[in-house]
Amino acid sequence: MTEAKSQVNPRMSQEAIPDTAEERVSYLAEGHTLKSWLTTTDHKRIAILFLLSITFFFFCGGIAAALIRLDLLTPAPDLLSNDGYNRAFSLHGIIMVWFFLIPSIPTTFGNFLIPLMIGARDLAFPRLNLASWYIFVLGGLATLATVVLGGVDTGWTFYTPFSSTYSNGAVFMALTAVFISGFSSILTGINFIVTVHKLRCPGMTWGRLPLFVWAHFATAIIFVLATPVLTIALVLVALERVFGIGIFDPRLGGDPLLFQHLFWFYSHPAVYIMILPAMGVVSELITNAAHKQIFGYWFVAGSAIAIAVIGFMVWGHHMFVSGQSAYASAIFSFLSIVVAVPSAIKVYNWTATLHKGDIVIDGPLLYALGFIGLFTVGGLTGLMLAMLAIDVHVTDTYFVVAHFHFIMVGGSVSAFFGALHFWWPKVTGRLYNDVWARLSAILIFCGFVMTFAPQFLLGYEGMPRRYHVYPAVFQPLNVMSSVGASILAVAYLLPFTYLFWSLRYGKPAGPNPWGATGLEWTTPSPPPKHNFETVPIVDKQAYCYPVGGRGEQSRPRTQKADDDG
Amino acid sequence: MKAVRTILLAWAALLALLALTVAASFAPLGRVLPYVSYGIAIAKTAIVAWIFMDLRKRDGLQRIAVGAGVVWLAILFVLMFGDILTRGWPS
Amino acid sequence: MMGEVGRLQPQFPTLARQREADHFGMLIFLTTEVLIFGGLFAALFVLRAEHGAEYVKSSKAMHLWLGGLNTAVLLTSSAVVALMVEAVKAGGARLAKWLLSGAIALGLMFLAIKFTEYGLEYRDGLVPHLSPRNLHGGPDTLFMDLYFAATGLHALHVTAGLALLASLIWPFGAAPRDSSAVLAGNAALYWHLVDVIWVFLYPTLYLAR
Amino acid sequence: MNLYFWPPQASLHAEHVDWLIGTFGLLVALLAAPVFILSAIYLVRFRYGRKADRSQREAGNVWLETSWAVIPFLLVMGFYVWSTRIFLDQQSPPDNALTIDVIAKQWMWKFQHAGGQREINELHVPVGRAIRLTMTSQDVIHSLYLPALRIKQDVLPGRYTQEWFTATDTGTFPLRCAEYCGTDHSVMGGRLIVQTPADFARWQAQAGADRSLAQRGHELFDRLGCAGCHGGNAQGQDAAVRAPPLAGLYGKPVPLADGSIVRADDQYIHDAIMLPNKQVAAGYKPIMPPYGNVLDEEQVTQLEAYIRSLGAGGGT
Repeated sequence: MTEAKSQVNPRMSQEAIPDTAEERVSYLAEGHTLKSWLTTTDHKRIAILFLLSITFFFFCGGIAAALIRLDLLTPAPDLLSNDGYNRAFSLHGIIMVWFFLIPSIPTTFGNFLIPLMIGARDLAFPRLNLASWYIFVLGGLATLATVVLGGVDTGWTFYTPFSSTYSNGAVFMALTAVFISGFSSILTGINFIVTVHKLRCPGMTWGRLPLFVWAHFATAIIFVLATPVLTIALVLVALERVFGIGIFDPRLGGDPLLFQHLFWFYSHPAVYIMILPAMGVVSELITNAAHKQIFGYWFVAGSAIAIAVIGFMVWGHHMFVSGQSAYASAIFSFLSIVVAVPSAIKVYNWTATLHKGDIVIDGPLLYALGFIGLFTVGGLTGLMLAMLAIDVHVTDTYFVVAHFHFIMVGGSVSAFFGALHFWWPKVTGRLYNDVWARLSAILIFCGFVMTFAPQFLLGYEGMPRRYHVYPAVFQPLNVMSSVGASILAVAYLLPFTYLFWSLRYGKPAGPNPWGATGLEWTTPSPPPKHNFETVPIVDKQAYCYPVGGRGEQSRPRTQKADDDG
Repeated sequence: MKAVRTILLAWAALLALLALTVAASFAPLGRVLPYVSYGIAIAKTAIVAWIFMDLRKRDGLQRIAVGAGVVWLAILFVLMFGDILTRGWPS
Repeated sequence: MMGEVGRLQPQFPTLARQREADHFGMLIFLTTEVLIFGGLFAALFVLRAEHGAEYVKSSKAMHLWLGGLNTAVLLTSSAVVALMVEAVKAGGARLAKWLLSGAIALGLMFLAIKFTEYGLEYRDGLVPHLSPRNLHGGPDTLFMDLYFAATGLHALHVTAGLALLASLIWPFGAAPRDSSAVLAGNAALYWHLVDVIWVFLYPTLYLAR
Repeated sequence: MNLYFWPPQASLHAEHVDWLIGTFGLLVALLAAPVFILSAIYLVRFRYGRKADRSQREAGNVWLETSWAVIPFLLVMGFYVWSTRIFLDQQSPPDNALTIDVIAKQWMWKFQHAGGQREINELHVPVGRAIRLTMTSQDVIHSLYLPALRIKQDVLPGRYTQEWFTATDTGTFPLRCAEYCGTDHSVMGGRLIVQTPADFARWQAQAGADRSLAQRGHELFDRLGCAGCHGGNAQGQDAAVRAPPLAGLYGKPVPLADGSIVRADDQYIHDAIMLPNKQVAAGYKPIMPPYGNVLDEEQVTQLEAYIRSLGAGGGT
């Protein structure tokens, strides 16, 4: 009886494992066959598989976005027909939400870094992690099947009774695709929660967890508690579409608002799934660039959990004009203001972190500052939308389109690129040219602002969303937005040039090119299969940078700096 | 063997509650009936969770994991019915 | 897959921690199941709130006694599974195997009763599309739609639970005395959840007066 | 305020909303300013390699952090109260409002005036008068959006939603559909034409309305044979089947079979026609056939106008 319980894993014991070559082989070099990649249970390899998949879907969604912006250059339906445009924006929505933004940071950097950051050898359920990738790819294939079958024209919101009775697109296939990708989220969520609870190394208390891990813990809570309600909502719409059951069909006595309640109960927490990991990344980037302890650790960590919990109580602000009762709208409006407070705390704390810092302005920091700037504008316009009287005028217009793109593209995608640049040396073992990184960050920022800032004005002037043919008075701002979109498209291609170049010609990065604190920087880059030779013991706070500012060792760090260093 | 006795006891209690809920549906309770039948259902669930699913021996973390589902459903129902039941009210 | 459960995985420091993780993971999965059915209950409660009279009229047309019998069958099966877990912990592999077969038999009985009930409803003309004789296209059709959606999804989960329980029979012969009964425990947890869902489905669908 | 890009304001409500977003925008700018300004200052002052006082670096200050959480919250709550009041006022039309029925159909708007005038994609209204739009949809969810009046309201199938405004400026303003409703969602718009009372009266005359809405409803009432059960006169006794009398029904409380009391408003009459078993009147058997797929929303509106006119006097 006792023998089974106290069996201790030899690998985890403190005495060093013989420093054999086999141990030091990097996870990348461990096996080159396709089979070794497709049947791996190593969290680092699965992160790479996810990175490749979501990049593919990022470009699919990007093509749809390019079609939309090109078509909107002119008020008349020149490039696409009405149906074509409806299919383009629906596809853009579905792919970008479920196949890029929701999995973006958690499944790539979350998978790669959480075990490394908490001193574990892998996630709690490696096989579930691989299953999550396969389910994600299956969902992706179903989405491509939707495109082949004629596309879907219900928008990513699938509002009934249009999606269930009146739409003639491949709605059932689209519902199946999103239904399948939901399970990929649930498995990732379960994996993260159990790993953070059960696999922290000795000394890694909750108070010493990196904020990246806190943010992903909060995201995992939303994954697990929100996705099932989306699953049942999609099943009910699919049943109504295939068998004509009338749950949302008013002719049978059903209530179309029931679908909106179930859908937004998932979809608002889903936007927090998209932003919380990005906040985790920014906390890491800001503290490293400032080389200083985060300002108010427990406030920032606590506000991540607060966003996750209160995020479930605000969905009604999507339904202020949808026929929801005035009193419920007033309650949801109040709760939407309460949920904005934790975000404000985070932004002010990041700014305070820069105070008395030792700041090196490099690629990742520019992305982080881009995040803070754009997320602040996005968040505050969100507060405006929470105001009932303003929302009645601007909901379902381009004001809302601008608001959520400021947060999702300006915020979450900038942080994704910031994470890509910050941990690139650790993931690939190569340094890249930082000048190019800064240039691409600035170009993305400018392209973004030029694309989406005009849309605030378009929205307030009264141009509704999803409008393919619009009055000529809106054309100038639409042209400006489309020009900005072309700059943004080019700017997004830029990082892939010098990052791929660095794979071949980049100087090998040492274990800690940025002089950062965090267990992932104590392993060689790229780290070996089992992450740590001996399980580390943590005895310091999360971001204990040397108080005397930046030591010589950690400056200069990047490729460019090395040439002239 | 104490565990077997508690399980059998719990089983008997569950069947008794089942009989009670069926009987309650025939009693002329009118508008109170839903609260009674769901109260009994919650009691049955408590027995199944506490004894069959062994929540009594599990630590706080696992109880939170089980309770979270119920709490989140409560959030959905309370706020959704906050809308549905107050739709007709004149503002 | 079965054999590996007892072995210590490389990423866990001790076997005890690995078992805690498995149990914790299973409980979180059960929470997602609760939320899936929660959406269905939301649809049922909205139907009752908006069409109370029709809802009660349709609920009265259900076969109350068959539903009650089914609830008793599932509660008993849940108790037997709980006994099986105790037997596994106490090491009585043979007793555990018998209890497990009993629980599976009860589960199959539940499905049998359920499908006879579907047959009766077909004969009564209460099935939308197939035999809507007694349904006149309003909220009562909606009630029957939700009835079939909810009990259908639940029957699916009963089948999955039975498969999980059946998968336990094979290793019982070989598995050493397993004090914490991880796999048996998880299968039992799933079965208890399926039972709890029916405990709520029964008054919602059958006893609305 | 007629800046180049600012939408025209055609009602008092529009000015309130503009003042609200203007002043709230100011507060938002004030809340965001410290983030941008301080970040810029710190980036310059504490740059690597610059001499600066980096001693006593604080890792947190509970009071400071609580303050910048609570103070913005309280400031925003002030605007919450103001905004909710404007919203609640915008949700409750005055009783003397001129009611116009709106039926939204896949990709057109139909307006039915009480006087019988019918318009498609165009709405003529008198200036300075409270107008109440009672709206329902024939198929999917649409949304009647009047940007110049800063109001929008989804139009749901099978349910009446309402929207009201008092236009203060005459002129022609855009009218658009704001809830995605299919292929021609972006083409489903029209014009709101606000006229002086004189022009509006002239338009009403020449709009060629031979029969008022209520009279059209009365013809439909007879053609469908409703009189068979509901009887021509007020008592409804001599009708072949016992059915609730309709005279004087509109607006009165109606006791239902399940014991609750409901006010006989548009929604009750609409459901009584389309889903008769939903709210059966007390003392009557649920034997009325559903007209769900017999009548379209326009005809239901006409029947309601007729029943409303019954309420005024005896049976006409």
